[in-house]
Amino acid sequence: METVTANSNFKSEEYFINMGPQHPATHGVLRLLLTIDGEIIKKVEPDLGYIHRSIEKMCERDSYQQIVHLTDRMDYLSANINNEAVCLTVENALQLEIPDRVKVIRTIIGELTRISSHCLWWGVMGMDVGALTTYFYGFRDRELLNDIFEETCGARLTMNYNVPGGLMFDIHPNFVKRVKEFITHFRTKLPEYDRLLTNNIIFQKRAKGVGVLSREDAISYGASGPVGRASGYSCDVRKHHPYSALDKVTFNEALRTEGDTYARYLVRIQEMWESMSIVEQLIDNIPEGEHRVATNAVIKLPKGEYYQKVETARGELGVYIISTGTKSPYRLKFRSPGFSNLSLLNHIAVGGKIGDLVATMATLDLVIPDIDR
Amino acid sequence: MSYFSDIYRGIKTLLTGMSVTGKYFVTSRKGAITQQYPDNRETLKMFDRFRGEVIMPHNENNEHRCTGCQKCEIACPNGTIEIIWDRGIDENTGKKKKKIDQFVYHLSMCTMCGLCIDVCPTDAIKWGQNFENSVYDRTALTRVLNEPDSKLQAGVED
Amino acid sequence: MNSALSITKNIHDWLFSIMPEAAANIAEMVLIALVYLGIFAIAGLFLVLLERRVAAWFQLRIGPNRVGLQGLLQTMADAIKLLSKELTGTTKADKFLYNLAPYFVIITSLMALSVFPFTKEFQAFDINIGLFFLIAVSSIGVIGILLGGWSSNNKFAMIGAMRSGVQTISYELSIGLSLLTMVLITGSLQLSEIVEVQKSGWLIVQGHIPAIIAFMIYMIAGTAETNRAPFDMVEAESELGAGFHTEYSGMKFAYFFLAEFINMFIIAAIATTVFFGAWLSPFGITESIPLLGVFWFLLKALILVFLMMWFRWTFPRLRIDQLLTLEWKYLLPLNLANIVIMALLVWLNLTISF
Amino acid sequence: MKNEELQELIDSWSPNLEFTEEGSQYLNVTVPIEELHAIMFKLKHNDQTSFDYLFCLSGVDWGEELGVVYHLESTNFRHSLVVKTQTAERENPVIDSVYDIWATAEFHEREVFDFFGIKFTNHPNLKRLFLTDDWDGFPLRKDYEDNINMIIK
Repeated sequence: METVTANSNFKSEEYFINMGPQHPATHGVLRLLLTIDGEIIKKVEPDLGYIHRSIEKMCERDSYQQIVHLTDRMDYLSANINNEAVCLTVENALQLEIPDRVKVIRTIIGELTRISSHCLWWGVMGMDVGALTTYFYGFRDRELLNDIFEETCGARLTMNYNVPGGLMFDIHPNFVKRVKEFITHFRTKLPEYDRLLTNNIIFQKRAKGVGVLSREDAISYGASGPVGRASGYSCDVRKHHPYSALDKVTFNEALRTEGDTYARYLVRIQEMWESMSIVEQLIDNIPEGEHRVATNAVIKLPKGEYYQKVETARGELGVYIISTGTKSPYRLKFRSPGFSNLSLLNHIAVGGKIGDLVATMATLDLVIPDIDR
Repeated sequence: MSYFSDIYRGIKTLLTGMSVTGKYFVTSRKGAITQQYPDNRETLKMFDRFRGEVIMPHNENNEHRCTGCQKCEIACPNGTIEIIWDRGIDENTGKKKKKIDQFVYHLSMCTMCGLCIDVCPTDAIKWGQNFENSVYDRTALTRVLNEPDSKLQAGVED
Repeated sequence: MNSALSITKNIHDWLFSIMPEAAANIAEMVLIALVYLGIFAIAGLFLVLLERRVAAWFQLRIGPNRVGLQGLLQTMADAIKLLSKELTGTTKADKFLYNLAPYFVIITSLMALSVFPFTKEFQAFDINIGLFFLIAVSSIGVIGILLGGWSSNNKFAMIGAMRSGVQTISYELSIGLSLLTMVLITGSLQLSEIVEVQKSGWLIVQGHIPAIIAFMIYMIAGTAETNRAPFDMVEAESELGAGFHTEYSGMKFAYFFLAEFINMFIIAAIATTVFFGAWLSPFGITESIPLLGVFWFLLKALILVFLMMWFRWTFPRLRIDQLLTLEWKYLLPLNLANIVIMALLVWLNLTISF
Repeated sequence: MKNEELQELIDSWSPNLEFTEEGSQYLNVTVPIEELHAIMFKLKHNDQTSFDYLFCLSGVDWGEELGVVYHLESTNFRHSLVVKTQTAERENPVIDSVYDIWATAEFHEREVFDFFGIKFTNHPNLKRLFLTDDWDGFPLRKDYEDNINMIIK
């Protein structure tokens, strides 16, 4: 009897812990308010806004050309795809006929951006589960891509290469050669990723069955990109609403049904293969032609509402423009993929351990400026 | 039995992983990706299109191509460019004409978006490849791009 | 005091000639302590450097190569920098325990260092329960970690410390049992005796299959014991920030940091002594030069240290429950079975010896 | 389902809906604020519409009144619909939360609350998401003024 009373005196209590805003696993300035019972997560509440720059408000005073460069600073890892999204919206609204050359180049650079983003993600994913070396291998390959971007666009990260009406300038003469070199190089390196991390027994134990998201929840939470596709929800904008030259290429949508961390991981790895195949299909036949169609110096969209979705490396980015016919949008809303993906973190992380939370967050692939905008 | 096959499989995957890093350990001298900046300053060359800073090229007669049309100032999203202009007398025609007094460029505010260079009708400004812009005082980043006593190159019209 | 170094026989005689016996004994002990402290500091610093260079090479980098020749003085510079840093701490910390913790950690690893037979003569303290002493002492270090994590009044540090407690208690078993497997062959816990037995073949050869299994288990448990990746639950950078030493700065942090590397060396040195014949040269090729024993000992230990670094820079981290699963469901049963096999081998005289 | 069929079907649910396709690539339906939750519930759970994916929820300041725009898509039929609603006034705008229909609305509604000050009834956790709790005003409203942080061209 005595032991029983002793046990009941030993009261266990949930406690509260601040993860972030300066925490290595939050990849920036995300702050998570965790309620923990020992090691078990009871509740995750994200606290946002540490780098909110109010891009949507700034867009309401900027011209359409200027808006493009702000989107670089949202999801900086897929900067070029963000640029493309705004340009496509404006071009559709103006009903501009975009040359095929521009479409193909945009698609190639977009897919390369996706590979580069996934390379970084892979490195960071490894680091989050404790394998520090992956970070450098991921960055080594990403660096080659950044060099290609730098040679053509002039910048490595915030490229601002797209303008409404086409591209700011034509591709560099070396572009095609270097992209081909990269693809050959990366085809030998990607299997190495599998040997180092994917097949590793510790990693598989860490990832399998962790942070499971069902298909219904994925749709309800608005999950998109690899997060949604790992739950068996076919949500690739490139398949369902093809834009630029994506209707000319064939590729498989990476789909898995498990919905756990490992599935999200595998989807991204497969996406790298698919992106490489898309680039290979297009790189040899970039059509000749203009790289830009002339637009008015002051672009005024006709009165109306325009919505354009594109698939960034993180998922579905939506650009919603309400125009009243002036040089700036009346209201511009970015539906960012990270924002919706973050909202399901509480749903899938509860019940796991702290280590699981970190692994789950790594596969959500959050980019905080994308969430904060 | 799956207990032992698990152990065997586990050890095998671990050794495969070690072989990957081990291979790089052995060949690390060749494959090192470290850039030893600033030791490699001499050999470090940026790409032609690299966006380091906005510069205004002058020719040997100390002439630039900027007519002071202010299109770049309007195109700039964040007020990086300020053009201080006044009216001068054109030597050939004798008419009053806009000319730049100072082309002020705040590098500290520049986001390298390239809209000013894209919009310039006379190619007066372009990208410089210099990236070593660290200074102790932020005001040193505000620059006047046109040289003192420089003037507009003849024949440049917007 | 039979444990005195006979290498320093001259110093020994000289000390006893100039002062009374009691004073000479104390002076000698202080002298030995200082020598070991020196070894400790230098070994710690260069192990840190080694780790950084090795990590760099695994990761396609160059590593520190600026301070001194090929960066040899880099860690010295770091240590001096850490010395000059402000010692910060939390106001609500338990000051006494908070300040005590780093010394706990560093003194235990220093104590363990004293029993290793670097050569036949170069051994400060050859007690008859040597192996037992090593295991006992090396597990005291976790008290320092627990104290540090608990007293610094930081929840991340607390989680780290608790994990460390769980981890050390579990893996202590495997370390002990795997070494016990080898003790079955030697029949002695005294380290000099263990080395003596290995003159007819290193124990990993003598005990062949069970010895190799015991060695693998020992390396896994040893890595866990030092709290290094893939078992770095205590620090778990991406989960807990810095774990138990979150609130430590300056030299106190450096103590924790150095102790980690010394512990790694100790684990490697135990393995060297028990499995790979300590200072014995392979096939006795340099038996005529006893001083080279130090070289062989360090070489073997450093190879094992390198192996542990290789683990660290390749593998992801385990989760805390998987860590326990590994120990209680895999290592421990295997270990117990292994002991039985080894006992049978010894009983049936199936060990290999030359 | 085609836009016309959708319009026909949804129109039969309530007499107070307005449809338009002008100036937009989607079918737009304007719903009175009182019927919003009921209509939304039907839009998701009706077998023929089955709008299970709310991909964008934006607040808009229409000048006189505040509005919310919901972009819906069906993952089965791949048809889309834009639902709009408007509050009666600026001072105390209240709209029913659709959090119980689409879980993603929880965060998006908090964002709208943060920037437009629209209160969503039945929302489980309606508090500022990006801004601090003591922030004065709602930044994305057109009449918001902040002379220190905002640069007006």
